[in-house]
Amino acid sequence: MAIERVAMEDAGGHPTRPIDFAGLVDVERGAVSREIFVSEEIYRQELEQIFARAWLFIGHESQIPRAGDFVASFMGEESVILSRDRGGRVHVFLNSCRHRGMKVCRYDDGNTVEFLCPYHGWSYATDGTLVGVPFAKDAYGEQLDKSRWGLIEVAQMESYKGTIWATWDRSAPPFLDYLGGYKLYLDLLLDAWDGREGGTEVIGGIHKWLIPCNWKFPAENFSGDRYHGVSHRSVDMVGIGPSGKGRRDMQERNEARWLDVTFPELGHSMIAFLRNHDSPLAPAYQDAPIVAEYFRRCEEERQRRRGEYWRLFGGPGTVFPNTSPLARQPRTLAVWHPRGPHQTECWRIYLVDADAPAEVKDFLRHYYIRYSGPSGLTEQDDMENWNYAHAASRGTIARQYPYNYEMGLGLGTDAFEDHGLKLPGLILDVTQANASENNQRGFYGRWRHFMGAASWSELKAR
Amino acid sequence: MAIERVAMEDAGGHPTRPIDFAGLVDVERGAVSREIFVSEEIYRQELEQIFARAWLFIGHESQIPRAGDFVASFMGEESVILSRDRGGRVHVFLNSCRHRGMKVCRYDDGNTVEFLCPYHGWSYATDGTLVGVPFAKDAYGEQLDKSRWGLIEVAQMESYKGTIWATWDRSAPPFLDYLGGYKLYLDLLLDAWDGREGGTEVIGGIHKWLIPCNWKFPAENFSGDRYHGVSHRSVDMVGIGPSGKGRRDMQERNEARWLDVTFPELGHSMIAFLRNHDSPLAPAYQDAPIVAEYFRRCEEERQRRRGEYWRLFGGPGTVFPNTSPLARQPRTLAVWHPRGPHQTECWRIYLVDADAPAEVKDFLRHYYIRYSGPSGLTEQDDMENWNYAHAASRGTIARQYPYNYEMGLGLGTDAFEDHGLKLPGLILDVTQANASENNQRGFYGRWRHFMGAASWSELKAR
Amino acid sequence: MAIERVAMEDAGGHPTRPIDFAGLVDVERGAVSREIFVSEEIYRQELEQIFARAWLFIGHESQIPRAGDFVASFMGEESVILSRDRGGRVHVFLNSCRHRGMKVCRYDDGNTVEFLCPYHGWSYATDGTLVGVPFAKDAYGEQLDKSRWGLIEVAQMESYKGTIWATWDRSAPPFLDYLGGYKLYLDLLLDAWDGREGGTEVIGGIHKWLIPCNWKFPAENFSGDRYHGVSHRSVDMVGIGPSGKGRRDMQERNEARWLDVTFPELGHSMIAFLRNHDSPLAPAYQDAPIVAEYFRRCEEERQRRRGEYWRLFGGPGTVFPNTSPLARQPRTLAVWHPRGPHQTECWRIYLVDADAPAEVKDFLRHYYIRYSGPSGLTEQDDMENWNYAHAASRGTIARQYPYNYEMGLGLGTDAFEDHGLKLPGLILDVTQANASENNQRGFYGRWRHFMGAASWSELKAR
Amino acid sequence: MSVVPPELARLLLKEEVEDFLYREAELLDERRFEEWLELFTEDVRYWMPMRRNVPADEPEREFTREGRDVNWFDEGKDTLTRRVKQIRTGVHWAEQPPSRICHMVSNVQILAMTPDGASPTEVTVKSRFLLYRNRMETETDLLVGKREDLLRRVDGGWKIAHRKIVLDQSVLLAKNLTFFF
Amino acid sequence: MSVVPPELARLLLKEEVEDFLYREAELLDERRFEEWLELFTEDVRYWMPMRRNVPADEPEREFTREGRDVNWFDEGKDTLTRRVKQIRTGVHWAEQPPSRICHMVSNVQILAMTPDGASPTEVTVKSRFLLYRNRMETETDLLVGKREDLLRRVDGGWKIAHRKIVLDQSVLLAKNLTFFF
Amino acid sequence: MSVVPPELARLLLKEEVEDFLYREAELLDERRFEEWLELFTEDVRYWMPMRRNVPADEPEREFTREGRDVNWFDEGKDTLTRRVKQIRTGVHWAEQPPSRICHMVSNVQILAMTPDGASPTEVTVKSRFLLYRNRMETETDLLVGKREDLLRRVDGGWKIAHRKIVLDQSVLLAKNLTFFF
Ligand code: FES
Ligand code: FES
Ligand code: FES
Ligand SMILES: [Fe+3]
Ligand SMILES: [Fe+3]
Ligand SMILES: [Fe+3]
Repeated sequence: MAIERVAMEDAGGHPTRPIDFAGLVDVERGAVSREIFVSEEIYRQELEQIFARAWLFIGHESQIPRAGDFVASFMGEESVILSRDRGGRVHVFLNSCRHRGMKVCRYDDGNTVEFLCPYHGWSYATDGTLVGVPFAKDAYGEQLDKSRWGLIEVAQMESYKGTIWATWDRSAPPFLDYLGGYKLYLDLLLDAWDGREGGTEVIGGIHKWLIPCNWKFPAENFSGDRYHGVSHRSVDMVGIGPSGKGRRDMQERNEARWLDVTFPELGHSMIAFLRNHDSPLAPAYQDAPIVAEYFRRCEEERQRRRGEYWRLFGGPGTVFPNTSPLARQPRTLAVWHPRGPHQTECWRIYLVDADAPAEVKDFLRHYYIRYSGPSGLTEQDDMENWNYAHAASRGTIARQYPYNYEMGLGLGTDAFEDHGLKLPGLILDVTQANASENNQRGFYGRWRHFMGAASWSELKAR
Repeated sequence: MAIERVAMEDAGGHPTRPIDFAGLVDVERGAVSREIFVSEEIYRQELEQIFARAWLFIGHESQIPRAGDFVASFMGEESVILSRDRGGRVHVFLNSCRHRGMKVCRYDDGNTVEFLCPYHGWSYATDGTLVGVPFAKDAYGEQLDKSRWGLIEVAQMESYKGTIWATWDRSAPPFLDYLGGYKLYLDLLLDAWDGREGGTEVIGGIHKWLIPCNWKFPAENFSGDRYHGVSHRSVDMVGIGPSGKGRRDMQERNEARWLDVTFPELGHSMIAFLRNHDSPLAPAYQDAPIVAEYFRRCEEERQRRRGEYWRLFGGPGTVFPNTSPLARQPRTLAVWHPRGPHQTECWRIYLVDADAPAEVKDFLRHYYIRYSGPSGLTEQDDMENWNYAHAASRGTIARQYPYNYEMGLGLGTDAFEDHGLKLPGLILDVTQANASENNQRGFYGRWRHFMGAASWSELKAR
Repeated sequence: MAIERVAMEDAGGHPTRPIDFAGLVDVERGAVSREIFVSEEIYRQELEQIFARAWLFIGHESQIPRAGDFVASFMGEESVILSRDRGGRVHVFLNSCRHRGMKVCRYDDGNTVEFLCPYHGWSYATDGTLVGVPFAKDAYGEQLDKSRWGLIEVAQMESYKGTIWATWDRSAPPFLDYLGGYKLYLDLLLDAWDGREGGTEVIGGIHKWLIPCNWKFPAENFSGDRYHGVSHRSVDMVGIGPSGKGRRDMQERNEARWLDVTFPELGHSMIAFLRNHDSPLAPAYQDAPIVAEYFRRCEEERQRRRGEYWRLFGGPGTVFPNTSPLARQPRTLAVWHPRGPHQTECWRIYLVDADAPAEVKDFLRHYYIRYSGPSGLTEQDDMENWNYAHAASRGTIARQYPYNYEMGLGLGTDAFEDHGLKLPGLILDVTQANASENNQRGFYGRWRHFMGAASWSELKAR
Repeated sequence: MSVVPPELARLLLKEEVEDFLYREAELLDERRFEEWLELFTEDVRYWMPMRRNVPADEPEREFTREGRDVNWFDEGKDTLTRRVKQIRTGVHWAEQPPSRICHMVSNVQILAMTPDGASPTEVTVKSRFLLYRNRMETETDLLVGKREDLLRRVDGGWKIAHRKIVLDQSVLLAKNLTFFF
Repeated sequence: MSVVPPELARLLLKEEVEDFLYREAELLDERRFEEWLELFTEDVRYWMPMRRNVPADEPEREFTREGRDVNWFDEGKDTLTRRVKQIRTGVHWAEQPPSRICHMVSNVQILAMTPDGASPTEVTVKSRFLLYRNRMETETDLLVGKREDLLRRVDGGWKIAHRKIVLDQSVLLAKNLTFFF
Repeated sequence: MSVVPPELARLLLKEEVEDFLYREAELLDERRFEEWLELFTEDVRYWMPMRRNVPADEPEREFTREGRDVNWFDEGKDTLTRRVKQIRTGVHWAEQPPSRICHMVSNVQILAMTPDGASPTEVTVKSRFLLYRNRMETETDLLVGKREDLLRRVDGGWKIAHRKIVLDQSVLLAKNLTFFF
């Protein structure tokens, strides 16, 4: 539905002097200005340069199994509808009537035959078509071309292993190109634990909550912050792991190489672990025999299915800009919806192997609840730190001092190999170093591309 | 009190690139950008271009019958005092002390001999004159010219059939010119039901409440939205009309022509009904004999007094920019005070024939309470729709898609005549069509004039 | 720690057309535009032009007697730490980690060996040095130069008679030059009542509260508003003074010359009283013998110590921009921290002679509580007036009308002498006039310098 | 049957009245509106005045008048019933999806009893309320004030014969009043 | 006269104390300040400390001290009386027009009785309060916290001999305190 | 010993339950968390569901399910205990400095007793809460809703065997839940 845009910056009203993003984000020297977190004007431009152009996570197929099912989601600040039409095709629409903009879908989820606008009664089919217009013939005659006034649909939408992604930009590359080599790592979240493709599902109940910080604090933290152990010291002392100790059973970390993986030209990153090729897997979940047995079997399966790749384990990561897979247990997917420069609405979805035994699902559900989200013992302290890191960066003086991203500056290889196993991405082995900021630099480098680029043709060029 | 203005846009600070209002408001094609509802910068300019220049409704003479009576009101965002001085003359003042700006009138209404500023004690007579200045001689000597420091009074003020209007712009045309041909329709609200001139009064208690939407949503809705029946379907089902059915007794609509009346060059509009010249009036208020009898007599009276014009009945309308008469029962006058781009303070005044019997006034009072305002069964749903129509229009993508105002595009006549009865305005008969958006286009067309015009000489030229 | 600044106005984003401050602040004619109180843009520039360059009050030595003691304070909007390092040296730091900006000191006061950042664990010694960096060697190797990443320290800090002041601008003059001739008046607050240098201490408990007005309302009011007696009429009627009558014992005012003292080239002002050279001091605090006796002795002492200067008594004043000494009883020091153009966080510190008897301290403490702050009978009404003076000045029309500062315009001498006693500053004797606005004009004149000046070299030139 | 001492009788009445108000709150928050309607007499007056800012010494002008002025509510059982019916239509958009509402009731006082003594047939009850509304994503309203109820003994139970609701606001800080106090 | 069993006596005392606090709230909200003053003994201490942000293991430093530090309130009956008088002057601008105030009292607990038993002459009572203030057009404050009162039996009724008010704020989120807790 | 008449017994039970909930609130606000834990049975279920915006006629889909879905809380005593331990570590940054918290409890209703009559061993209690949190300088949260508790008589006192917390929000309007309901 191409209607020429008449937006403010064309129509005046916003300052037009270009912002010097290279000056604000100097990843080459490991310096990032605080301005990009707290400036109203930069935030406004992020909505247009990033959230109106990038591929964004919308939801999961398992949320809308039947024709007519819908779920409300967000793209940036805007409400969108994830809908499965009567023919079974999936769509993503802006949740706003074309007549006077009323929000046409007012429920979090459900099943419907149409979206009826409560203001004047225009109704839209589940495929977005404008089907009902009161007094259409008498009041509009020939004037109204219904075909031009359906719900605003995204320019591109793709379903990947159950997850649904969309973009408002028709010139954006296909989703898999957008994902690039990161696919291998995202699969660590989306594939079944035993290595079969896909096979994960969402367990009901999405955590949704508001936090007082810029959306990039959680995005960069999840992209690969191995360094904030101090934040979670209290949990390590108390012990909430599956075996009642520490934060988690560390089997994937012991006797493994710690890899910080990032794709600077894409902006995606993940923390990964590569098991030694010759070390067996330590037992885990020892307190819960059924769970322990399940994972043991899964690992065996995976080894057979994946061959050498079984050695690769995931952790937290971020798909640029604001979707964060957490590829180990508790296995979740987080979305950081921007709500102004100073606030973020967090969404948290919980994934399990669809065909795991009930006991396993229940065990992991409890683990998730005590670990993650606003009631999670671990992440409560993240919210606190992001809150006051943001707040303390807003001032006139504070803004003059860039953040420090020098850890592991200049290190890493894009030709990583281990006993013949090649892994994609700019990879830095931090087994000795414990941590680096390669992933964060990858994130902000791409952020700089997006903010400066006039179009996707420029963005693809990188 | 002409003190040369030293405001921000002269002093720098605000962006000065002109906004392309013609691009944002294309009433000729029935398209209006969402930007004009949600942009901070456009809102700021509205306060200067519209609310500082247009005639605005202030209050009603019946609120201040005696010398010394005052009522607090608003012009745009600013508190003003409607005052009747000791000589009986009516004034409208900015409610702000000239010394340090303190709000000098802190009550909603009352009777006083002066407005005493509680900060340093300057006091102003009810005609705005600065009469009291502590230590005037000792502290100020010759320096302070009291005559230059009275309360800031509006540039023009007029009282029309009990209603009081004012403007800050001395170059604005007289109120009756501002009203133009719309006078005939406004009179449907202000004249007694039996056709006598004036004779309406305000019944005590002004509804005041805040709603989360731009002020233009209610203004355009009242200007003539016959189309939002779906909004009020629940009321039609429940029945709150005078005779316990539907929303109202429809006598003025049956056997009548439905007319959408607008004055594009003025911005005023109203929904009207023109009875067939040969059809008697259906009985109404059958459940309440006294009321039924009262209206029956009023109609007879009106026929005798008004001749052919008795056939004309009013409905909701809007006097540009933000005053909405509702000329049928429940008979009210609404003002939509802007409170930032995203909020509006609604004021609702209830009018009755001053000399109607107590039973009739009481009957109508109850009808009003159950129909109108935040506790009114009907209008509760309007607030909901305006709220979320506004909210869903704020986003980066949403702003790219204009609202649709194509209904009845290009139709209507400015030489309306029915059996020899000529009616002023651009009139569209929607008896068959049920509805049009002529009135809304008239409203936004005038809005575009105001936002673009440098002065009233330009505005008069239209 | 000089890191070249990459702030928004260099990087675009903010309008750059210069604001005509001379047009907004015309102290020569006694007119000040309301814009400077309500404009977002002017406020933003105040933070940079004034609060990032002027000397600001931080705290009092008596709050941090021991090594390791710290107190949280503010400079403008930003949290700072007042710290006494292990060596006993006093420092003022921005309360923000250099790594990701986290607030490192999260308590109002206390004693510590280091400031540990709860996000990633960087820790800073009490002298600001970055001493702890987890995995420093492994993760950062040579990259991180710890010496460059300590806490951000103010450019200059000075301790004067127990009070601690600081500025972010290294080109600012020394504090005593900044104070200039005002030193004599500030000493009236900081010296013991018997005339000994210093000897005042803070009594525990700082009043902190938020008020809805621009920070300049309290700053100008305290600079010397003798004119707002009407504000406090209720207290005069009720009587809360030391002897149960009026607001205070007036001994310092009767038989004295009332002097409005201001330093236009510095921006500092104070209300002062000069006793007649030949009149003895009236007795005070008659209801409390011990207190009466204490003050009587103090006065005798002062006469001996100060000679002719004993005749000089202080009142409220303001050290530009936002620190207000109140040099008589109740003896306090107020700071008006800006919180956006429309809000101010007030801090109130209470001072007593360190070696006064307990009965005297307790008596004055009660007097302070019933007089000052949000629970003080007197100042409650100031908050109300500042609140609504500000609110009523925000509108489009209101902004067109400047405030009036004509009282005593053009009067005063900078060569004041009384029976051989010379006093510094531009002094106006208002014993007859009761009040003037010399001090306010001095304040806003200096405000205009700061807002317009590109650097301290310009500011010193005035 | 045991004779109840007068002190105990008073406590029982107090507890009965508190419980009545708590059950009413429960019916409202649980959206059991039809049962809620049954708590009112047929001739009930349900009144919520508006409030003006007037000088402290002119309190008589503060409230709009029952039965004479425009009020927020000035209802009989008929319109209360219609309001409930409207919510049940399913197309009362302002309550689709339903609001999440919490009625907190406190400071329950019995101001008068007629006849005074052990078993009154009418009691005048004053209480304070905090009404919290949250709907959709983040929409939130907080309405605080007092209620004065006249309760009448009707076949063994209590019914509300008159309710005065005093909201501690002048400009209503809510977009609409689609709920009950 | 009937002998009141001890269990009943306890309930009666509890109800008496609750009713006392509710009546006090009513006197304040109805602006009957002179009657409110009569609820206090002549030697009453009315104390509202300020609160600091300190580490969890240094709670002793959290509150400013009665009778030693600067507090929000540290009053005797004399200044309480003057505060009431000030409101009555009619020129106490911060209360012209008057604020609309609602005191919600909850969680009433009797912490101690002396002498313990049926008819104590002093009781220590803890309660929680929500104080809602709305004035002028939209000005709104919400103040929440606890009160600990020492009630003393004085010729048949209760009077407040000591009140400690714990507001759950550090920076006061209100422009002034022209009302009572 | 005196025989307690049934009406009095009911009042005593009611008062006992109210006092129990008030003491619990006191323990939480005073940060006496270990004593608070003792108020729960070993097999307690502590459940706080999330809420969806659904049509009025699909209420069954509104709440996430205990024991099956992801909830805000779905705990046993073990994790409650770990939460308390975490606060006591002194390095639980989200509670350093501690939040200032006030639990206001109101509308206490006894919905069921088993066995019914004078001395039940289990009672189902519904109440409403307002939880006010203020921390650091100006950070403030207001959480309002209902609780439904199953209280069990354990050696003379009551313990909480099951708690359901219904927060009247969908999107949580707080950055975290480092406190208890
Ligand atoms: S806004 Fe949807 S039909 Fe009018
Ligand atoms: S502000 Fe009105 S007299 Fe000063
Ligand atoms: S933010 Fe302080 S250590 Fe990272
Ligand atoms: Fe973390
Ligand atoms: Fe409508
Ligand atoms: Fe003052």
